[in-house]
Amino acid sequence: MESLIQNILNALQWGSFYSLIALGYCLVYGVLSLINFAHGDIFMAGAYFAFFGATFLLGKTGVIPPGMPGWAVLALTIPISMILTSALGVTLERVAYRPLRRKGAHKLYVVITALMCGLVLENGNLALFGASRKNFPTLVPQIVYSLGGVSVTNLKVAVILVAVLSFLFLHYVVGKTKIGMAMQAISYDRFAVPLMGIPTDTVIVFTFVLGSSFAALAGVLFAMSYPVLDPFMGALIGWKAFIAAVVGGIGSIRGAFAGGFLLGFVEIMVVAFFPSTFRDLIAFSILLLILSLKPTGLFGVARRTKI
Amino acid sequence: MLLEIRDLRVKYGNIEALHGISFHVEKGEIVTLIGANGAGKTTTLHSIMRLPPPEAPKVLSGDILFEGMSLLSTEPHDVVRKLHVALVPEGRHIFGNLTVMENLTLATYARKDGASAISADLDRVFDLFPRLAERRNQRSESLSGGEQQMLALGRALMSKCQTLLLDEPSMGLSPLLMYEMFRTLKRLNEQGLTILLIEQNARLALRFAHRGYVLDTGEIVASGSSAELAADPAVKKAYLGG
Amino acid sequence: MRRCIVPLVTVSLLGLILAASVTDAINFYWQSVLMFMGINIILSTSLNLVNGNMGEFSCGHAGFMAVGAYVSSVLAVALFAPGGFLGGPYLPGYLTVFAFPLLLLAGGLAAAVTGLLVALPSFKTRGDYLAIITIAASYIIKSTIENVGAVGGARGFMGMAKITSAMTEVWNIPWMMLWVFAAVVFTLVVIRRYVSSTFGKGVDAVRQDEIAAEIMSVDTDRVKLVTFMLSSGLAGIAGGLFAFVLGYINPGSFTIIKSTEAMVMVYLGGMGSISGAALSAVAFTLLMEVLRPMQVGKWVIIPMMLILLMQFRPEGFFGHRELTDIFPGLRRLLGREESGK
Amino acid sequence: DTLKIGFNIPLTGDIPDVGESSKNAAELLKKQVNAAGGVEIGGKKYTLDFVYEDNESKAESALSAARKLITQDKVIGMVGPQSSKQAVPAGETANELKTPMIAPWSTNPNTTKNRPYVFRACFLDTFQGPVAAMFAKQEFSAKKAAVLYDIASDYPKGLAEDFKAAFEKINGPGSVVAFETFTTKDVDFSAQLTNIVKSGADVLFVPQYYNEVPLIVKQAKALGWKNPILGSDSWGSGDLMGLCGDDCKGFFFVTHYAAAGAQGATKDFIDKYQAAYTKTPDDVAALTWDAINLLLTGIKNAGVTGDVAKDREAVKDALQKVKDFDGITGKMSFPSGGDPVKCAVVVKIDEQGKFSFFKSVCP
Amino acid sequence: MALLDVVNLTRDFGGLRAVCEFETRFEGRELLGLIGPNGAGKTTVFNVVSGFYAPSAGEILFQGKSTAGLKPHKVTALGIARTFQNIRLWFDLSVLDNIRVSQYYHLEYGLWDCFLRTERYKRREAAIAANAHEILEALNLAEYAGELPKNLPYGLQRRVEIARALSVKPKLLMLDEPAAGLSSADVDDLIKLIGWIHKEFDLAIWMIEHQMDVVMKLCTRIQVIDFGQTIADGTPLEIQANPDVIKAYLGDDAI
Ligand SMILES: Nc1ncnc2c1ncn2[C@@H]1O[C@H](COP(=O)(O)OP(=O)(O)OP(=O)(O)O)[C@@H](O)[C@H]1O
Ligand SMILES: Nc1ncnc2c1ncn2[C@@H]1O[C@H](COP(=O)(O)OP(=O)(O)OP(=O)(O)O)[C@@H](O)[C@H]1O
Ligand SMILES: [Mg+2]
Ligand SMILES: [Mg+2]
Repeated sequence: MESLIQNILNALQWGSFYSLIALGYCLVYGVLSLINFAHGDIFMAGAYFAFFGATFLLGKTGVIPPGMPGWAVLALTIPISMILTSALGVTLERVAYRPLRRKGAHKLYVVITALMCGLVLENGNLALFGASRKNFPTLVPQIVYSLGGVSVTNLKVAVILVAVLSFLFLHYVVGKTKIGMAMQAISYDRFAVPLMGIPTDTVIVFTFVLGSSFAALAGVLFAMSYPVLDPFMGALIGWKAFIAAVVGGIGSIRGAFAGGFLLGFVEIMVVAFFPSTFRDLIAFSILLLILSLKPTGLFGVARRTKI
Repeated sequence: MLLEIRDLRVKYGNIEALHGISFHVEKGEIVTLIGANGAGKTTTLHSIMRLPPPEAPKVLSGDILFEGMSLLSTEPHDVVRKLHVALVPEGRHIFGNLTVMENLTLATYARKDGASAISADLDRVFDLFPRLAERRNQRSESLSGGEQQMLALGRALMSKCQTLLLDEPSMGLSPLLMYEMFRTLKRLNEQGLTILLIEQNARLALRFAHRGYVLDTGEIVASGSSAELAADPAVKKAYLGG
Repeated sequence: MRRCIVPLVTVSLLGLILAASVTDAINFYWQSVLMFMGINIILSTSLNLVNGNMGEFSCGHAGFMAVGAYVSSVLAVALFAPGGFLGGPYLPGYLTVFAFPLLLLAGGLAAAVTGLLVALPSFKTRGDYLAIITIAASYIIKSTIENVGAVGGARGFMGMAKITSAMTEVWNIPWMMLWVFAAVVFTLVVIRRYVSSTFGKGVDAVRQDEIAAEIMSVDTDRVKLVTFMLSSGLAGIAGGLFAFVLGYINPGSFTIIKSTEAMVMVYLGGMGSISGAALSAVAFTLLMEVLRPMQVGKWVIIPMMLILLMQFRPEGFFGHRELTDIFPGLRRLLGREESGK
Repeated sequence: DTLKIGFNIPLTGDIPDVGESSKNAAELLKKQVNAAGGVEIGGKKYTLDFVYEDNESKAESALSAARKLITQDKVIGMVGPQSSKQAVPAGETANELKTPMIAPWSTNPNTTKNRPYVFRACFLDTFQGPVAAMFAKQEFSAKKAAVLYDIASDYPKGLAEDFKAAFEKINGPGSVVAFETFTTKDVDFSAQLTNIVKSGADVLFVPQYYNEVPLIVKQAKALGWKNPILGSDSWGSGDLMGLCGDDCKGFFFVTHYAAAGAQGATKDFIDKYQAAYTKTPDDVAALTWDAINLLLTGIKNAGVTGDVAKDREAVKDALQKVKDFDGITGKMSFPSGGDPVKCAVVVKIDEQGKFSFFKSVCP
Repeated sequence: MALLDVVNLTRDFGGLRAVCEFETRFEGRELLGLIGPNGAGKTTVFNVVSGFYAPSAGEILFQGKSTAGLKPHKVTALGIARTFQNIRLWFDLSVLDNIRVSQYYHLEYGLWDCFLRTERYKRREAAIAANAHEILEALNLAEYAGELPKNLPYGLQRRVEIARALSVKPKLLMLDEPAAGLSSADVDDLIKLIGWIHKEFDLAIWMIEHQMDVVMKLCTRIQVIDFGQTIADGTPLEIQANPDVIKAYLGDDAI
């Protein structure tokens, strides 16, 4: 029983990361119908930006004097990482995706470009900063609360909370604001969007800013929870988060959120009760089962074609 | 002069679609462009709206003037929000994943006037097309063809435009609605709306418009008042049908 | 006369390569590169059927490859390897020469059946949903292999080298080169015949407008099923060859990375173009080898080159065209009249 | 004239530090030898020419790299791959192409099994596993042990099984109360660790690489693990302390040599290495150093004729005859095939974060 | 036995009844019109008959056999072909290939024939190509056989779509607003074409159209629906004079 509760907490934390990353996938997909395969690596970049930001602020680079308290460093690191990561996301959009869109390239070519951008980010990082792993400094001391055999840390609680709040925020933005409506409109028919007086590119850039900054947020939290950073840290979790987003119903914010937690739960519970080698096997079989019962995912709506 | 096209040449990829056309629209006028399929009518409207490639053409030479100012470096959304031009595009291009109501709301994206003006316009659209009011919460992709056309028109009317470009607005509408629509447009024109109309039913278009131009494979081959064009035997033979 | 050109060229090319290999004019390393090139050609042209012609987005090609690789090598080792597991050998070594194509086909068949299982959900979903069905399927395949201890689980499976050396004992020629070459020819012929038939044109129709295809009498489910199975079966054959060329396989070799490589080759060449896919497989393999000394740099340069290429040719090298469309002279030479012209 | 030696090492991929260390050690040795004019063989000086091939820490790349080194670069012998995941398949190719290969760091028995051309410079898992089990028993008086390992990698899997067998032999069947697995590249071990904490084990054995250990240790502590954690030789490589920080202090691991407090040739190597790269050489560096020297010894003993195939054959024969080779990680002989007989060291991570010698265990 | 017998057809979308107890009957080779206000349910009737939607209630009998549960391609194979309100050609297949693919049901060879290029394969492919050429010839499209439909003007695309529908050798051809988007001159051609096809190909035609000259000139009988229900049924003259129809649909053309 205790270990069940413990594992539920574990799953909530792990699912939070899937959810946060899936939300970013979902935002970009929701607007451009583009599977932004670079998103996992944008998440990685977020973690690295946070790493550099934090070591800089902690005074390890010698530019500013050491001695800033950990919580202040964290409070500054998060926005720094979010801004830099957004800049990265927007750069990708400007340099790689937008020209292709302008040329009317097939959607899948943009997807492949995204995949390539991801590879460049991963390996560029490796080439630039070398192969050694980076250790994310401990900014806020970890406090372990033990409640009758169940251990919770302050970090775990924070991660879960952030994921839920991010979801609520994005849900509001996409569902209830005019710019959110514009985002949905772009996904359906980009041609007619400027006819409504909507600056398409601005909305798209806004989307990338939103998606990337939430990836950065996930990156910071991830780096704090799993403080060994490596250039490929975003690849696997990125793919899986994408799968989670699709199972939730790609393009739907609710779906991405639910899908992320679903995957987190299945993975943790499989490992807890079966040999861990069955994890992918069982997790993905369950997801496939869901998709074959509900082909558009949990919350997705099929694009119906009127003939 | 509200809108003037000067010697406009445009191309899609490597294919020139307009070979230097010139025409103009005065404020408060209804002008129609008629011509066979593929003559370049839609291309002209897309050029005026400054829509980006690949769907829209690239300007090779010539100029598009709006109240004397060149539009060539204007962004399409600025054509809508700053110059108050609206286009009802060929093929409707409604946002199928949004409901009817959301489609109409989105059209007010650039509007700065208050909620009451917007809701008055909404009432006007629903008056004209009661069917839309019935379907207001339906995802618009499942509307029937004609209903989608109504929505496309309604959207343009919601944007508080002063110049309206219409690309085959009657396509797929029932005769009753088509006449109703033209009557409404006429009324709006009397209230000051300028209209540039493309219509396959040339006879109808010439009945409705003040002036007209005949476009043939990217060139203007005839122009004049509607009555003149309707009486021109060459035009009659080629475009008005038997 | 014209009809003979293609077979003639093919046979003399094979002779040339074999001769060069036997005399060590191209050393073992470059022989392997050539063989991987052939394997990549099969991979990319087969994936091209689904991703190019059918316009689906399958990201799990490596999974089918894994099925083929494991089935054919496990069968081979069980049947022929001296001291192989399952208490073999059951058949004398010289039979390998004849049995090898059958082993490959068995792998291909197994992969095709797996493809069938993946294709079934594709009747309901399309596009990006299918993308994850295929990814998930490839994860499931990989995970399943990892859980089968008898074939080495995650640690991989070996022993295929014994089969290839058994072949050379019969006759000392670079057998694997021969098999790869034959498989490439087989693949290209099968795919070309498929897509140029009216049956295969149905695939294009499904891509462009599935609803119209269904209503215009195309049995879209069947088309999708057959195409999927054909594509995954060929990938299985490629997997079998991969296993024997390498002499060692492990589930980690068949990850998303491998699928990504296959996708890159398809889109580099141009969706739906067989010659594009084949040529880009050649180019890609060479590039990977030539840039090997750059180490990490390779994985920065290659994607960068691709990104740049996409900017200049957003439809891949060949677009939707074939080599014969670009050089009409070639078509005349091949004596192939394009239907409809 | 030159002697061409190939290196099949993971410069990119999962454990790049391992590749870097290997390359560092090799470069150091090359500079030293070439500065002295080269190695003298049969009265002639040969300069060293090292070819580094990246195996991306992938099995099939290790194979291709081996093929390339052997058939394209025509090296006389090959050093590496380092981890068993690559060394096991690459060994097959080297053996088949009749080229001597020395895997410095691969402890899995299969690497050299039935392969006359394949050697290694380290002890085996079948030795290391029992050493760890004994140590757990003696030092912590552990009756119940837990293991967490990567099932998808040869080295941890083999070692975990060897440890389990040895521990259960000492403490009776079922005394390994949790035998939890994960897969390469996992970062979250919370579910496994929850089981381990619940199992009530006295010690946790983690035969994992330096990049995974910090995550495991930290998560274990967050989930309430308070008992000792015992590691294997893979802890010693790379930047373990830089990644793990205070969390790893006080734990023990089995390894090939202890840098802190070394003497003689070992100290000499450590000093030079530190001077060149400003860091303490890890066991991979040390073992690579030994492996190269081993190979050079073999070449010296065999002599060089210029016919690569003949030389390779001769080097293999010479290597099999090597006795009491005095390496910086200990004395080595090859009485039975490619596996050396040598001692293991247990190291404690002290309060300064140094790997200090704790005790030595010999076969 | 009637060619097509639609009995009591109803189709709901959620709470919306798009088609309500619709009935029609083709005795032989008639040319019927189906008209009605926008959203009346005309296209939905076509969709149900062509098997794209399942009926919520009612039955469709084609040559006496029910089409219930048949997939669209099976329905088409029975001899019901259609065109679409918005053109749905395969725009990146040549015109000829468009026509070839739509004879899919008449392939009569298997996958192995295709791989092995058997005699049967060659014979069938030749027959299919010949048939395609014949149809293109008949519709004056021969010169465009190698073109991609996306490069053709709208009027020709409509014509290709009709050619494609004809290539399945239908007994009933359903045309959904064939004149939409055509210029006045093209409309005249279309009227002639449909009339000619009706005679020449010996088939029944069922047509939805909002342009009254087309319907009135061509149809022998016209059925008018509104809100999914039939409000009138008769000859063109009767319909034009029917006050209900004028009120709901025709209106008066004073601008
Ligand atoms: N996106 C495009 N890409 C390439 N060529 C195009 C494109 N759109 C139109 N064209 C070509 O430009 C020419 C003019 O087309 P346009 O659509 O302007 O004609 P139109 O007069 O509006 O015809 P219709 O009556 O059919 O609407 C045609 O030859 C057409 O093939
Ligand atoms: N898939 C669907 N889901 C929900 N409602 C639908 C769907 N398809 C059609 N409808 C509704 O059913 C009604 C009938 O649609 P239908 O397309 O049959 O009209 P129609 O008679 O063809 O009209 P038009 O002349 O405008 O093409 C419309 O009000 C439409 O909104
Ligand atoms: Mg037009
Ligand atoms: Mg309709």
